[in-house]
Amino acid sequence: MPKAREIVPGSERKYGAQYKVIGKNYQTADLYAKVTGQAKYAEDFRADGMLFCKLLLSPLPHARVKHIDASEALKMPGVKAILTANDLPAPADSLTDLGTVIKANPRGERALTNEPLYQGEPVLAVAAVDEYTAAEAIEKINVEFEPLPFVLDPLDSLRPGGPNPRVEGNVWDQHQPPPAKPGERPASPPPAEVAELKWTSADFEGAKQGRLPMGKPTDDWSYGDIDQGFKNAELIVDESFVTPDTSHQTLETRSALAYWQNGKVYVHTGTQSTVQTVPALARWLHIDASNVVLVSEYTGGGFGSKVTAAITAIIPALLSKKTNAPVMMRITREEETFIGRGRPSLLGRLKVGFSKEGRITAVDMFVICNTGPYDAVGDAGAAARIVSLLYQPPAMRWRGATIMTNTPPRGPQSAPGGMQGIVMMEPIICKAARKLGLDQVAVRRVNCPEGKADFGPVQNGKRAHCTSSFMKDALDRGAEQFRWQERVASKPKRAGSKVRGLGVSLSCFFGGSTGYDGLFVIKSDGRIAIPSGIGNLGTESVIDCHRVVAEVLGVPWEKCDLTWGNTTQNLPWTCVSGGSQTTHAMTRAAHAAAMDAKQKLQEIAAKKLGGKPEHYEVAHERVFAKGGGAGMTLAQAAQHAVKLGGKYDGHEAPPDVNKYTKASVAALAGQGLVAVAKDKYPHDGTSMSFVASFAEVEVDVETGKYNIIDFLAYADVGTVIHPRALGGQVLGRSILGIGHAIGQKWVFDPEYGHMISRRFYQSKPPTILDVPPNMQWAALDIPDPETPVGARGIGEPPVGGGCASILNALSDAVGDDVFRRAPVNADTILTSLEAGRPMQDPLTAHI
Amino acid sequence: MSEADKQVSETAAKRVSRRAFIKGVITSGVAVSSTSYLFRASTLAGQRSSAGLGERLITLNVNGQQRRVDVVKQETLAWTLRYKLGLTGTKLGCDRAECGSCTVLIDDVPYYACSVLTHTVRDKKVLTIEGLASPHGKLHPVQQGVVDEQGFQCAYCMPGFVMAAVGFLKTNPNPTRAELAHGISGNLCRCQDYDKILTAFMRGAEYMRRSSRA
Amino acid sequence: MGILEWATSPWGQRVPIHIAWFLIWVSLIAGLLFLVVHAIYVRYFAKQKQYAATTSPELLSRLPEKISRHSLAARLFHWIMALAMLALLFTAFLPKVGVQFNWVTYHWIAGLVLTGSIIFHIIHASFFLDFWSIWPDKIDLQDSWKRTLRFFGRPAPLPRKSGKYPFDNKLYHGVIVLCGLAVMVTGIFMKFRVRTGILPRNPYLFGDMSWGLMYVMHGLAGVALIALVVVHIYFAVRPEKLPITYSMVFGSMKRDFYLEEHDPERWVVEPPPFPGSQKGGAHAD
Amino acid sequence: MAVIRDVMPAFQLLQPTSIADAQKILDQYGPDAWVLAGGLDSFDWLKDRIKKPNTVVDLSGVEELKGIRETGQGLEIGAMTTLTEIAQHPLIKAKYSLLAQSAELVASPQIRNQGTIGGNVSQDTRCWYYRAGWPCYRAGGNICYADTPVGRNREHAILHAERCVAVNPSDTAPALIALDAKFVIRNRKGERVVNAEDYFVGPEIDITRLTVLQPGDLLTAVRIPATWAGAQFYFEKVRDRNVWDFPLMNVASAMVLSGDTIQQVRVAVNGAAARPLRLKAVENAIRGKQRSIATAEMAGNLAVQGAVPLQFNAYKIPLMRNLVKRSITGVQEATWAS
Repeated sequence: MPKAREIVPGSERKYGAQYKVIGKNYQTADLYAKVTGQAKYAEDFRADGMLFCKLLLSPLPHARVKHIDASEALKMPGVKAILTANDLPAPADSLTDLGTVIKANPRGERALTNEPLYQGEPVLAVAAVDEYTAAEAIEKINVEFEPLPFVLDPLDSLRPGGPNPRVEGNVWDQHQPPPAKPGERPASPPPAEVAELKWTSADFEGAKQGRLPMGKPTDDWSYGDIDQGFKNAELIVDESFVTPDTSHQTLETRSALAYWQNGKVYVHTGTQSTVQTVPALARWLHIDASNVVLVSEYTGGGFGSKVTAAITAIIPALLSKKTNAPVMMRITREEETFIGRGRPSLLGRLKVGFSKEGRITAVDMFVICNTGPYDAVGDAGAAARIVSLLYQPPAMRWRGATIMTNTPPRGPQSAPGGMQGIVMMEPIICKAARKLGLDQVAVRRVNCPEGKADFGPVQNGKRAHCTSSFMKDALDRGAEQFRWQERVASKPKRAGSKVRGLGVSLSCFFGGSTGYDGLFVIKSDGRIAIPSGIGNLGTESVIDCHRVVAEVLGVPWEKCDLTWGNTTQNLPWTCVSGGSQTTHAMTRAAHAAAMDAKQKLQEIAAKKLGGKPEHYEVAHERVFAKGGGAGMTLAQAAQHAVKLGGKYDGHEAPPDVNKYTKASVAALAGQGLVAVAKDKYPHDGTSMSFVASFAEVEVDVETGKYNIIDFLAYADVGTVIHPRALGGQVLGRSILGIGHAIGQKWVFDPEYGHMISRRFYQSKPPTILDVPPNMQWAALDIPDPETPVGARGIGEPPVGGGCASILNALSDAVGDDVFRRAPVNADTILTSLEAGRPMQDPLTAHI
Repeated sequence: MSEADKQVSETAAKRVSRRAFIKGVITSGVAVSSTSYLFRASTLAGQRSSAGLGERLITLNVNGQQRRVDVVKQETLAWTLRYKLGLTGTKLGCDRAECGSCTVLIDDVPYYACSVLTHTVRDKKVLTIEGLASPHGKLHPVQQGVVDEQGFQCAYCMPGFVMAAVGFLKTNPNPTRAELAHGISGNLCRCQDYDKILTAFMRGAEYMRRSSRA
Repeated sequence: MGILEWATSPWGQRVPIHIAWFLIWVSLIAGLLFLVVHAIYVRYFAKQKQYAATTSPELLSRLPEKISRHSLAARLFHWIMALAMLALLFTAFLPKVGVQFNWVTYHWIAGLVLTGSIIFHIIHASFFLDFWSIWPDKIDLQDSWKRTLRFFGRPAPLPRKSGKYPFDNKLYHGVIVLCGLAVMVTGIFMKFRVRTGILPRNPYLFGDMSWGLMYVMHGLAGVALIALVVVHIYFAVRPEKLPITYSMVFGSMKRDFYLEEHDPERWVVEPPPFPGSQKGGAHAD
Repeated sequence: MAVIRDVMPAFQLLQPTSIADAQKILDQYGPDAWVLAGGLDSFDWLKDRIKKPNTVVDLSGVEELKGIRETGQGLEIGAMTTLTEIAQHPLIKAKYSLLAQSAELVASPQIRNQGTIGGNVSQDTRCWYYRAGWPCYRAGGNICYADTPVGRNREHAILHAERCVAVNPSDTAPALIALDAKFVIRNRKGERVVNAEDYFVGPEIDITRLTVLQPGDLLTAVRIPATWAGAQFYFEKVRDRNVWDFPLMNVASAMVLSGDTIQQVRVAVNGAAARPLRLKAVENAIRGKQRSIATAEMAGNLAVQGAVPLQFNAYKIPLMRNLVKRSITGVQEATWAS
C-alpha cells in the first residue's frame, strides 16, 4: 500500500452556505487553555490548608454495618475527621419547574451508607493532611458487617425463591397520585417503595433453551394488532439477546474539591450541567440553592454519568464543613468504576414478523433491565420507543421489567436504552434480510421512518411523532459514499483464514429539549458578553450554541466574549448537557435572546431616532433604518439601554423566565443592553436525530480476532452548527457504540458479588488501534422544521449504529447463528464457530 | 514550613502568571489557585528508614528549569508534578499506565508519569505540556495542529496525547496516518475522538516538518 | 509469629487459611526430643519392670511356641497405611521446606489409599477383630495409677501385665486415631478443591471460615503426625520392642515375650485347634 | 481489610549503580527486598497496597544491566534493556526478528519505552482474582477462585493447571524459548545459566511464583545463541484490544528448513498455562517432515492433546491448535480483489 502522506480530514464537506457563522469551523475559546495544559479540571485546583479525603468501600455486595471502630485511625497524627452515614443531612425534597414537590426518597442513594447495596459502595470517608495518611487511616478502621443476601443477575432475582437485592424486594413500586384536576397543580407522588417481583417456574421453562423467559413485567404498552401482524408475516424471527453493562469511564474521575466561606459552599467538580448542578447539590446538602457555588470550567467527559451532582461532591463538602478546611477528594479509577455509573445490561427477546418485501408487520419485545440497587433507569422503555420509531412497526407490544441487583448503580449513558434496543433489533433485521434474500440497506429503507413519523404507544389519545426524519436520505447517501452496492457485489468474501463482512445499521435517539432561557449583554463598547450555563464537556456546545447570537445580530464572533463554568457568573437557566438536548435547546434559547436583543435594539433606535421599531434592522454591528438611513452602533444602543433602564438594561426581567435567570438578570442589570428570553418557539413533535452507520470487518476465523477496516456514519441532525465538533461527536459516539461491540463489559464473580473487571485492561474501552485510521462521517444538513435554527443534538444517536453495524458486519462474515450477545470477542466467535451454534450463554451479561 | 518548602513554593508562585492567579481568585472567591500545593509534613509521608529529609530533597530538571523539591520515596512523577510543582497539565486518568493522560517526555522519550518514581529521574530532563510552547506563548507545531483542527473533545487526555505525539514525531517525523496511530496508541481518549485527534496530529506533523525545514 | 496463617477474604473477613509452616519443625523437633529424652530415661533412670504374678503354669504348658498376634490382613493394612502415611507426610511437608516437586497428585492419591485402608480397618476391627482390645480399660487406668505412684516412690500394689496391647500403645493408638481421622475427613473434603476426577470440583462447598478451619485442622493433625510417626518408628526399633515389630512383620511373637509382657487373662490366647489359625484379635497400631 | 488504591505505602528506596551493589542489597534484605525493573508490574502491586515491601531496589541506575551486545556465541541482552530498544535494534530485527516482533506487540509504546526484557519475562500473572488481592493459592491461600463452578476464567489455563489456573502473560517469553535463549541469574553463590524454558515454573512446582527466581536472585542478562539467527520465524499474539492487552494466547516458532523439509524447529506458546510451554512433542513430531498443511495440522492437533477447558475458555483449544498450525506454515495473507 503506498504511503498516504496527505492529511485526510474526517469527511470535509462545506456546511452552512447560507450563514456567516453557523456551519463554519472556528477556534473555540477554550482550546488554547486545553492544549497548553492550563485548563483547570476539578482536581487541578488547590486551596490553602487543603485536606485530602479517602473512602472506605464496602467489600460486600449487600450488608449491614454493625459497628465502626475508627479509634486507631483517629489517633493518627494528621487525621482530621471521619464522616459516616450518620453525619449526612436528610436529603431535601425538590421542586420542579412546574411547582411539583418531589419527595426525597429515604431509600434512594446517599453519599455514604450503613447498608451497602453493592461492593464498592462508600461506607465512610476520612479527611487527613495528605493521601498517604488518609490511606493508612482507612486501613486502620475496622468495620463489622453483617452479610445479607445478594443478587447480581436480574433473572436470578426473578426466580421463584430467588434472592432479593434489598431487604424489601427487587423492584420499585411507584404509586401515582390521582391525576390533577384542571387548573390545579399535580399532587406530589409519594416516594417510591421497594416491592418484590417473582416469576413462576413455568415462566422459566424457556430459559432452558437459551430463550429469555417472560413472566410478569413491571411495565408494558402496545399499539396496533400484533396478532394480526404476525399472522400476516411471511417470516417470524424470535431471538434472545444480551447487551453488556459498561462503565461510562470518563477519563476524568469525579474528583471534587469543596470548602465553605461565609455560609456558602464552593464546590469544584466536573459536571455536565453548570446551572442545574446547583439545585442538586443544595438538595443533597439540604441547604438553600443560593448558598451553593459551583465551579466546573472543564469536565473530563460525561457521557451521561455527570449529569448533575454526584455523591462524590457531597462527601468533601460535608467533610469540609466538619473540619473547617477545604477538602479534596481524588477519586481513583477503581473507585470511579464502582461509583461512576454504568449503562445497564438489557436481556431482551424480540419476536418480529416480516412481509415478503421485508416490511415489519409486528414486533413483540420483552426486555429485562439490570438497574443496580438504586434509582430505576429508563433504558427498558427507551429501548422500545426507539425501536418503535426507527423500524416503524405497524403493531408493537412492549413489556419491560426493570430489576434491582447488587451491582453498581446505573445511569443514563449516551443513547440510554436506545442503543440497546437497536443492538437487539438490528441482528434480527439482518437475519430476516438474509432469509428473505433482500439487500441489507434495502430492507432498512423499507422500514425506516420518514418525515414526522409516529412512535411509541398511544398516550392521551395520540401517539408521539418526531419533528422530522430524513433517514432514507441518510441511508441512500451513506450507501453511496460507502460504496455499499459495489462492496456487496465484490467477491470473494473469504481469502485464506480471513472473512470480510459488511454491516449497516439504522440509529437514532432523542435530539433536543425546549423551554430554556437565553441571556447575554451587549456592552457599552459594543462587545457581547455571553454567560453560558452549559456544561463544558468538550463537545463545544458550551460555545457553539451561542454562535447563533452572532449570526442573528450580525456581530463578528471575535466580539463575543464567553464566560462559563462558574455559577457566580450570572448564568441563565440552562438544560443539562445530556440526552443530546443542548444544541437543540440552547440554540433555541440563544435565538430567542438574540431576537429579544433585536427587538430591544429596534425599540431603542425608534425611541432615539424616531419612527417605528419595525422600520429598523440590525446588521453589521449596527441598528439602522431599513434601506440605509439613520442608525447607531450596538455600542451606542447599549449606552442608551443603560440610560433607559427597565427591561432594556435588565432592571426588569420577562415574567416567564426561570427564577434562576431572573436572579442573573438582576445581577447584570445596568451593564448594557440585557437580552433575555425564554424559548417559547412552537414545537409539536419530539426532536430526534438519525444516523445511518456502515461498517466493514475482517474476521480471522482461525483465531476469532477481527478488525474493523472501514466505517462511515451519515447523520440527519438538522442544521450543522460547527462541523468539526459535529464530526467529533458523530465518530466519537460511534466509537463509544463500537466499544460495546468489541469488548467493553463488566464481569462479576457470582460467589462473592465482586466486580472483577475493574481495570481498563479488563473492562476494555476501545483504543485508537481498535478503530480504522480513516473513519468517515457526513451530515445531511437539512434544517429541522420545528426549531428556529434547525439544529438538533447528536451526542447519542450514533451510538446504537456504531455497535450494531459492527455486529451486523460480523454476522455477515461468520453467520447469524453463532452469537447472540455483545460484546463479541475472539472467544465468542471461535467457540461458536467450532460448535456451529451460539456457545456463550445468551442470558448472562457478566462473562 | 521548612526553608526548602518555601523555596519551592516561591519558585512555583513565580511561574504562575499574574493573570492566571487573578482569574483563580475571581473564579473561586477564596485562595483557590493553580499554585503548587504543598504536602504538610506528615509523619506517615516520611520513610521508615533513617533516610531523612536530606535524601528527600532533590533537584529536578522540569521544562528547562532546575526545581528543588521534597519528594517521598514512593512518590510518582505525576504526583510531584501535580502536587509539588503546580504543573497540573499532566493529568491522572487511571494512575496505572493504562490511559496515557500523564504522559511526559523524559529525555525526549514518552513515559507514563504515574508509573515513574520521581527519585529515578533526578538527573534527567522532564518535559510536560506546560513546557511545550515557547516562553512567549507560541505553540508547538503539534499544539498548533490541534488548535487548527479542533482536535479533542473534553481534552482531559490531550496533554498526554500531545506529549506522546511530540515524542513519537521526534523519531518518526514523516509517518502515515496508520503509523502515527500506532505511535500514539498508548493514549486513551474516552470521548473516542480518535479520528479528529489523528487528523490534528497529522497536521501537527506537517507543521513540524515545515518548521524544521525553515 | 502465630501458629496460624490468616488472610483477608474477598469480603474483608479475617479467615485462617492454614497453619504456620514452622510447626513442621516444631513437631519434628518435639518428636526427636521425645526420642532423646525417652532413650536417656530408659538407659539411665528406668527401673526394672515389675508385675504382679499372673501366669499359671497350667496355662503355660498349653501355649504354643509362637503366639499369633497379627493376622495377615491386619499386617497388610498396617504396612499399606504406613506407606501411605509416609508418602503423605513427605509429599505434604517436603515442598514446604524447600524441596519442590509436583506433590499434590501423589498426596491425594496417597490420601485415597490411606482413607481406603482406614475404612477397611474400621470395618475389619469392628466386626472381625476383638474391637475393644485396643481401647484402654479399667485395669489399664488402675495400673497406670499404680505405676505413677510407684514411680514417685509411693506405696502401691504392683500393676498387672498388659493385655494384648500395652497401655501406652493404646494411648498412642487413640491419638493416632484422632489425628488420622482428622486428616482423613478434612482431606476427603479437600478433594473437592483439587481436580481429582473423582469428586466434582467445588471450592464453595463450605464458607471461607469453615474451609479455613478445615485446612487448619488438616495441618495441625498433619504436623502432629510427624511427631507421632517419629515416636512410632523409634519404638519400633527399640531393642525391647523388637518382638512386637517382629510380630507386625511375621504375625506372631515368641511365647517367652508374651509371658513376660502380657497377662494371659487379659489377652487370652487359646491354643490352636490346628496350627496357623488363631482366634484373638490383632489390633494394629 | 479495606481496599485502598493508588496510594503507595511507604518504602525504603535503594538505587544501586552496579550489579555488585545490587547483589549486596539483595543479600542483605532477602525476601524483604522488592526488585524494580521497569516497574509496570510492581507499581500495580504497590498501588493496590497488596504488597508492602520494606525495601524497593530500583535497578534503573545499573548501566551494566542495559544494552545489547554481540558476543562470539550470539547476542547478550542486558535484563534492563527496554522493549523499545529490542523492538528497534537493527541486529535483532535482522537476525532475531522473532524477538523484535514479540517485543513490539507488548502493551503500549510508553510501556515498551519503560518496560524491560527482564521484567517482561519475570512479570506476575494477571489472573483477575489474584490481582484483586484475593487470598488464592498463588497468594499463599488454599483456593483457586477462577476454577470454581462459577469462576470467570475466560483468560485462564487449558494446560498443566494444578490447583491454580492462572497463565503467564509474557509476550517475549515464548519468543525467547523458540530462540533457545539462556537466562543468566546471579546470586551470592555466583552465576548460573538456565534455559529459557526452565526459567519458568508451573504451579505443581511452586504455586506462588512463575519463575525460578528466589529472593536474592537477580536476572542479569538474556543470551541468544547464534544457532537460530536468520531462521524462519513466526510470531502471533491474539488479544482483545490492539493496545495494552495481554495475550489471550501467543505463539512463537523458529524453523530451519532444507528445501521443504523441516530440519530444526522450536515452538512455544504462552497464555495456555502458568508457564510458557515449549512444545517438544510437536517439535519432535515435525522434525524431518515436509513443511506442509498436513504437517501443520498434525502439529496443531498434537499441541492441544491433554488440554482441559474451564467453563469459559474452551475457545483456547482451537485457538492454540490454529496458532500452532500457523506457526509451522505461516498465515495466508488475505488478498482482496477490491
